[in-house]
Amino acid sequence: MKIIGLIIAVLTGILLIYATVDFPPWADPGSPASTYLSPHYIEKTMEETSVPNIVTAVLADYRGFDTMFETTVIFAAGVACFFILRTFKRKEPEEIFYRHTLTGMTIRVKNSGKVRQDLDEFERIDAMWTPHYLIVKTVARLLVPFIQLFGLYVIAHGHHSPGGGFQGGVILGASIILLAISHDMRTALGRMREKTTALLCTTGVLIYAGAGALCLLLGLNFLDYGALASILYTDPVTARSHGILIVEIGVGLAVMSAMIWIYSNVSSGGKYDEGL
Amino acid sequence: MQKNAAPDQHKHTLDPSSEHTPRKRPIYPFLITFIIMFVTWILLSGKFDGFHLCLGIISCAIVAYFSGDLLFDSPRVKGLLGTWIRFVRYMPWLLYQIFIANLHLMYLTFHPRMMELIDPEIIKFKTKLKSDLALVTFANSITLTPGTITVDISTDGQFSVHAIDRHSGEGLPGEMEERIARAFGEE
Amino acid sequence: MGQIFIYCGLFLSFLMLLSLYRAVFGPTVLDRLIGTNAVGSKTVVLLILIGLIYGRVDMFVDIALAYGLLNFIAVLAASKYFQKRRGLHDEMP
Amino acid sequence: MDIIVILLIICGLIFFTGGTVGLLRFPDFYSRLHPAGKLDTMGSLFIMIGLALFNLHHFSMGNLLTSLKLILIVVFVFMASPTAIHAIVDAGVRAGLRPWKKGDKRR
Amino acid sequence: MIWQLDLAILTLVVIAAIGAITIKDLLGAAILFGSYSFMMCLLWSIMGAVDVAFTEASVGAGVSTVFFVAAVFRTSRRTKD
Repeated sequence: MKIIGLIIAVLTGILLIYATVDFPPWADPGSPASTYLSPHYIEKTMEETSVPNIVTAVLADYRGFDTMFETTVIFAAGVACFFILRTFKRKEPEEIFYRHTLTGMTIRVKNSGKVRQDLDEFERIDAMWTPHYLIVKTVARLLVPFIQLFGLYVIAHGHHSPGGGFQGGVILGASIILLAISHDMRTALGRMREKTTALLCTTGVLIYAGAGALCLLLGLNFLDYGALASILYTDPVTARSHGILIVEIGVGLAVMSAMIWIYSNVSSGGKYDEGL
Repeated sequence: MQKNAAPDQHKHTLDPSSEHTPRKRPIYPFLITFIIMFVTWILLSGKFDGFHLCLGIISCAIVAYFSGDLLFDSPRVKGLLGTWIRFVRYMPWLLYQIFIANLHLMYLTFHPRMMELIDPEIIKFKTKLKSDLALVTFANSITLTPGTITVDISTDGQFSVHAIDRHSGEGLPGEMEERIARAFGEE
Repeated sequence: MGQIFIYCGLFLSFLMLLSLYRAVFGPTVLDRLIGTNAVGSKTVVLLILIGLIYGRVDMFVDIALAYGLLNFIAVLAASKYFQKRRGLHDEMP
Repeated sequence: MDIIVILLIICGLIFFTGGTVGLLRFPDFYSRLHPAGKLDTMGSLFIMIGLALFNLHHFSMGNLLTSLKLILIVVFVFMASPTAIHAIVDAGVRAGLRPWKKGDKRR
Repeated sequence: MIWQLDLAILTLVVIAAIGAITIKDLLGAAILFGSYSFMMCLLWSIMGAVDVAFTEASVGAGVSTVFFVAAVFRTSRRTKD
């Protein structure tokens, strides 16, 4: 099996390297890709949707149906991970480890015993605990807000620069994953509960589909954002631009929470107890 | 600590959410985080029309709500500005040190008989710095100064540092610790 | 100036080839990790260089910023693996 | 102006070269980290400053912001890179890798 | 399209892919796959597909390597073949 993969990789690589020379020059108007359909998008996008970035307009407006099902695929991936991996059996763990923060002593509680939760001196630790992860913890703590802000920026500026819902959602999810890796699983889950994650994931898909259905109710085609003009009190062109933003927010929510969902299911083995 | 507690309490142990009860948070970290985030947003965005500024305010509020207690873990606000100014004044010195030490490491790297010059060893020393941020700044400064990598900080402030040769490791902790202590007001 | 940037990019990709040597042939997994980290830090610079060659830095700078922020997560995850599972020489056939 | 930019870029490239050569030449895992992590960080600092200066040729608000973003990348790299190095070293220590001593074989 | 850079990066992509296939250790393969995605991102951005490059950057650097490592962490580290 490995040999077959190797042969395929080498052959594809040689083919690609051979084909490099034949590429048309960058932004060549006479190249085959830009003779048939793209001139329409290139000329009309700005006046029809007032979105400078053509790729965003094509993804979220002209080919909006496609993107909706891509989001659904991501959602389905999250749900699949949940159904396959999550274990709901309330089987008590064999032993739980606590750490006395003042002395650094570790306590092992066997057979479903319990340390009182209201004491501040005891913190729960993973079974395979790594002592004093101070540097990584602090730097992650400082970086997480900036990563989140960057993710939100990417979502909000999908119209003007590369990016959009998918990329921003992934970056937002990565910030929570960073929190889970640098601290531990329970800290991240304390900020982002499992139920919240699942709800946000469905909400994202619902926002997308709901925007489409709203357009349908207002008398135009499915996902034709020009219909939103009467609700948003703008002209149809600006409404299309705003509709794209709404859809991007939905995609971002769905992707972010799907990423967190998949990560927490995979890395904790479905127990939501302790992770990577 | 009690062993074999009543069976109705068991489910709290498994439920991860029960361990993090939300507390009432002070307002200052939220505000400062919001301001820092908004400056960063303007730097990132570069669009000053009302629509994008509104989006920025909403985003910054979300981030500040979600992670206001991450950026500042202590509610103490006094002296924050002074710390920042002193920290910024510490940076040029650090950059100069990094540059000097980088040249030394370049010399080692391109030396033909490099294997005879290097002599890796692990140095241990104790520091007097207390706060987390100061410790982390010190550790990262040590790591950035070539020739030395912080391997571990133990809980009582003992550093172990991997130094690539005698020359790199002999200056520790030295002046860097003094300057960081001054920057973070821990003299 | 564009020519100079192209030569810089070629030189950087040559250096990436050398770092990739460490990533592919490194004796332990941690050597591979170092190699990947080195490749990542060169990628950030190369992205900006490509942006300058095309004359649209404002687009490429976002990608580079995403790399600078996220490159760190992969390294952290891979190194966290070793702190939980200690087998380093597991890969010896 | 161009000369300064080119000088800075060449400086950065020299640092990058040093980092890569060190990555290949040094004898063991711990000593390989020294050039790989830090000379690269320094090199990217120099190149980014050079490119930010070059970007300011046609001065405008947008170009200024782009240059500031480049500096922001450097700041994040300066925060993240030593932490990544520290994490890798920590992993090596926990995995039980012994440091290279003088006189050992290279690994 | 800068064909010199394109050719160089494409060679690197092929090398990284072959390396990721041939390694027996799955964790090493996951790490190499990370560097493969760096190269892919560079390739997309050289071709001018900025949005795809951004997707590759955020997914490849931030998430996919972490998922692979987490999967290896919960299963075994060695391949059968």
